[in-house]
Amino acid sequence: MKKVYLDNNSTTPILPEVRDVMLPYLAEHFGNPSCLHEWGDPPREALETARNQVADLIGGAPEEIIFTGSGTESNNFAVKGLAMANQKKGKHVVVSAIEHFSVLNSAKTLEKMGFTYSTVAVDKYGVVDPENVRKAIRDDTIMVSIMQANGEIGTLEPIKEIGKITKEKGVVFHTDAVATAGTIPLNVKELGVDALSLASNMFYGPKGVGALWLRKGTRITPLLDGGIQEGGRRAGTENVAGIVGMGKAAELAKTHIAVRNEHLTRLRDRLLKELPARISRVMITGHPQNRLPGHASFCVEFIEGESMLMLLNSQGVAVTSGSACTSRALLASHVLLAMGLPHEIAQGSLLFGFGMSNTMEDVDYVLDVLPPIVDRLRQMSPLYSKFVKQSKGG
Amino acid sequence: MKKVYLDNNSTTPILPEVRDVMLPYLAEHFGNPSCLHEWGDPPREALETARNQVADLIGGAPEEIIFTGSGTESNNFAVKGLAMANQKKGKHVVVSAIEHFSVLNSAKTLEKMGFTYSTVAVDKYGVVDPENVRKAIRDDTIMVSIMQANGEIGTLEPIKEIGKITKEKGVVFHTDAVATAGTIPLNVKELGVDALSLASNMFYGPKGVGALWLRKGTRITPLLDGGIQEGGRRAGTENVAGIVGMGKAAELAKTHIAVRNEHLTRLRDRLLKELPARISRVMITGHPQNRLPGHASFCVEFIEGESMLMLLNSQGVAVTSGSACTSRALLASHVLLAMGLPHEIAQGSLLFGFGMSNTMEDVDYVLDVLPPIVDRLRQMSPLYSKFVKQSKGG
Amino acid sequence: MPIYSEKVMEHFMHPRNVGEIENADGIGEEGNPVCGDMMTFYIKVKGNRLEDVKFKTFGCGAAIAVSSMVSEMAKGKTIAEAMKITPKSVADMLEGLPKNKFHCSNLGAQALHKAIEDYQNKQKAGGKA
Amino acid sequence: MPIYSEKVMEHFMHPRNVGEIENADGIGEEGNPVCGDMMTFYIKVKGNRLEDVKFKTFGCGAAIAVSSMVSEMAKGKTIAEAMKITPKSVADMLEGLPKNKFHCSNLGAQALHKAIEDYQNKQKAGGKA
Ligand SMILES: Cc1ncc(COP(=O)(O)O)c(C=O)c1O
Ligand SMILES: Cc1ncc(COP(=O)(O)O)c(C=O)c1O
Repeated sequence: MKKVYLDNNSTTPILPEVRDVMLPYLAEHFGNPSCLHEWGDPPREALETARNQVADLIGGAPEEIIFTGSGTESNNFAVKGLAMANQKKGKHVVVSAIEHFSVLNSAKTLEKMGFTYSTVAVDKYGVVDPENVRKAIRDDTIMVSIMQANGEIGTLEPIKEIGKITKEKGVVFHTDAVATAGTIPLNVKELGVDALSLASNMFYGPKGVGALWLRKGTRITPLLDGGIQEGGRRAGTENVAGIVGMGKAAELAKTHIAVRNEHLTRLRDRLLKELPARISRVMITGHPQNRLPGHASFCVEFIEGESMLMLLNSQGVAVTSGSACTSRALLASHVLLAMGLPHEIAQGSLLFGFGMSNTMEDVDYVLDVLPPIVDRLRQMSPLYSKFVKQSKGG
Repeated sequence: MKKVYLDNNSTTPILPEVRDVMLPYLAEHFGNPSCLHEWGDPPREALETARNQVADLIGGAPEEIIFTGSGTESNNFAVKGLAMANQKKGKHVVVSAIEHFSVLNSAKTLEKMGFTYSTVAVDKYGVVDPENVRKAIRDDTIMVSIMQANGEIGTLEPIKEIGKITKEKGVVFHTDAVATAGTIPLNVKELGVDALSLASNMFYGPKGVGALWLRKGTRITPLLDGGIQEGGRRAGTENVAGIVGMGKAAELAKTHIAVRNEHLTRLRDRLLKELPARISRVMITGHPQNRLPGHASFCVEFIEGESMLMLLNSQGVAVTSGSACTSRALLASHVLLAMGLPHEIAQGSLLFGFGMSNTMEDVDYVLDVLPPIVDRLRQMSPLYSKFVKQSKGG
Repeated sequence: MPIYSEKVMEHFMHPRNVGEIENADGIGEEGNPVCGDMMTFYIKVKGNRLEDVKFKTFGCGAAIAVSSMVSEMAKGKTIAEAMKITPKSVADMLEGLPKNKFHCSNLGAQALHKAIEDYQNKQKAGGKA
Repeated sequence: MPIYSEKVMEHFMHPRNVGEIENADGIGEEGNPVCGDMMTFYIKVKGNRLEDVKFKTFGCGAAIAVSSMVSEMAKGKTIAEAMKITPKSVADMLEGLPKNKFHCSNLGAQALHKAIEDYQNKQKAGGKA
């Protein structure tokens, strides 16, 4: 059967070039980078190479890169660590309603520790209005954390504009760039942020490695206390092989980002255009144009995401959904709800994440197999029969 | 030149069998274990296999294993997470004076958050007296964290006896088993602990993976907030390849632990016996018998550890030291000082960590090359000339 | 997709008794789209037996498999027997459901019972009981 | 071991002027074992020049390399010239020292200056100045 992986928003495959550079660090170069003898040299040098590669990807300086174990860790570290380090100035932080749970739940943890936070709403495309961020900033606000793009709806946020406001107001600005770093060109200086989270597995690197870029001079309280790794800001023996892989993936991303995006955008645009043409009552979620290059997302009315996902899987197609049934907590996507979608529409969520190995044929395949799947599920759906009866009745 | 790696306390090589099982998860099985489509199946199943393997190693249940990014993360998670989850009962914790910095500094962080902690002293061998733990437990004590063995001096602690006391007193007991899990046979039930930290790279697994075993029913506050990975207790996309490697390493450790230890103990005992016989004024640090199987540690008087380490390195031998000069913070080992050693003796610290690939020839090689190195440095040492002059004078 | 048992997958891929019954003797609806799953059961009663059972379901794989299984278990049974079908017995017949899905997708028995109650209420109203 | 420059390594592996000078004209000691490094410098003065310089050092690789470099830099210099040797100039000659080691292992210049002061004090005391 044809196999079409369209879940590059969840994780990307690891490029062979990336895997190859990792292997020596799982073999002869197994040493601990903190060690002074010669077994420590290759891993220590490899960490510095990777630090340079990741810094280069985002226009930062190598000493501003702190390697972590995931995008989630980077976000926890940033949100909690920046708040803790600045708590003498105030105890209020601002986040958007559509942040990843690693940011939202970190804000909730801060709340338990005596901080408060405000949530900035989004419009129907999931866009944060910078003026709403300005309004949310109070005298005791110390930090703003707004993501650069949401992985579920692909919408790009006006980070530069928000950065101007945070600068003017003198509050620290963190952006979760897990969905964007390595995917779209970005430069920390142009963005005007103070901290930025990345995850390796979003750009063809290994899972279990992330990084936090932290502007020189920005104070942060460590999340992981212990030894002096990462300049004392993130303790623990380093995941050397993983970091090496992230570095290589960053280098490749920087080199190929334009070519990649041209390809991804073509696939995405065709799906965004054709799917609503071939299936009735399908809506695009997120911003129709201003979105991640390989990202197409929809809500299909009257049916539920998991069952679509499972039937697509039975046809060899991997996608994901923001439906309640696909979340282990069984809650509908907070992102779709924040955009004002009613629950029954949000349940029909379907996400496509194109990657470098996808082709236009893959898009055609989806356009072939999905309509009958939707049909079949609608034939089973009590909501659809009600709709049909009402339409006939009306 | 002969190459002799004797720094298995810092990190062990990765076994080829371990690396081999990791590779598919850096290639075709790159999927995200949280995903419902078929790309999610192999990694999800692999995580469960690894969870069983790690649980088996320590006599726990698979659902009691939480994978983390390092021993340091496990310790931070345990110390902070258990304290946070129990703070309604009290705000006092007990640690030993020789804990790893990931425990000690976590206790300091708790202090900043309104907790207090007491430090239990050790004797000249680095042994914690369980009765001192009993004395340190107050009405408001909620947790005790005492390591099973210290990586610097190899001394094994009376965890079982301490476990009886914590049980009697009704306080949660965490042990840092980073130096012991996978190295000596251990069983969480026999130890009577509630939480136990492990690190993969200490038993021939990859770096950047650890685990926390948490007794069923023990409440803990997450360190990493976010998604529902690891039962909601440790968010973030999993380091699948690393976890798979840790699992395999755990399985191999369990199978081979007796054979390994017989080998390691022979090497260690010869070095412990011969080094003080061949070099004057050398003392063994840590307990002479009751110590980690592959662990030999000494203080060489009148000279400093880093320069010994560097000269050994020039002869192809990798060791480490607890001297101030080898720590990036330039502080003498808190462990050696806690055992009552004066600074100038602690500076002469030298640690040997034998591994499976070492042979008796390696011991002989060290016994050959180290005495002239010590001689050479003593000839340079003003402390040694003073000693010689005093001896002559006396 | 081994979060589901083979039995669940089989029923999901080939659900039995999908559809509506025109002029059904009883209709029962359970759940709502907010919680993610919604099921409507239709029954045709002859004598004291469920001569026909059909359903429509909006929901996840488990919800569809549960509906299918319930319809199969109920069809041909007496009303008293059908009232003994429980979420637990349905889950058992399906060789287990994921823990987190047990409550939310396992509404089939309730929907069936509602359809039977609907039938019984109609009987009462119609004076036939 | 690339935390040290090649120059540091070279001086560490082959330190110059190790030893004591019997009946030295000046002796200077700096540092102590608590901070990890301790150096003793011995000088022999002829006319206004450091005819001989020797040292003993307890300490890390950097401390030994620093001592060796200082001894080499000082030997043959006039006292005024030797007093101009600074930690910075020593580190520069060694092609850099690790940042965290700059202060603690870089005591060579001070120890040398102390030896010179010791010589000068003795001169004063002896009435020769
Ligand atoms: C006893 C002990 N605990 C914790 C750690 C920290 O482990 P890691 O560096 O893997 O985070 C170490 C590391 O050497 C250790 O020896
Ligand atoms: C925007 C965003 N932030 C953070 C994360 C968390 O990353 P990780 O799962 O690697 O910890 C994700 C994951 O999908 C994401 O999309």
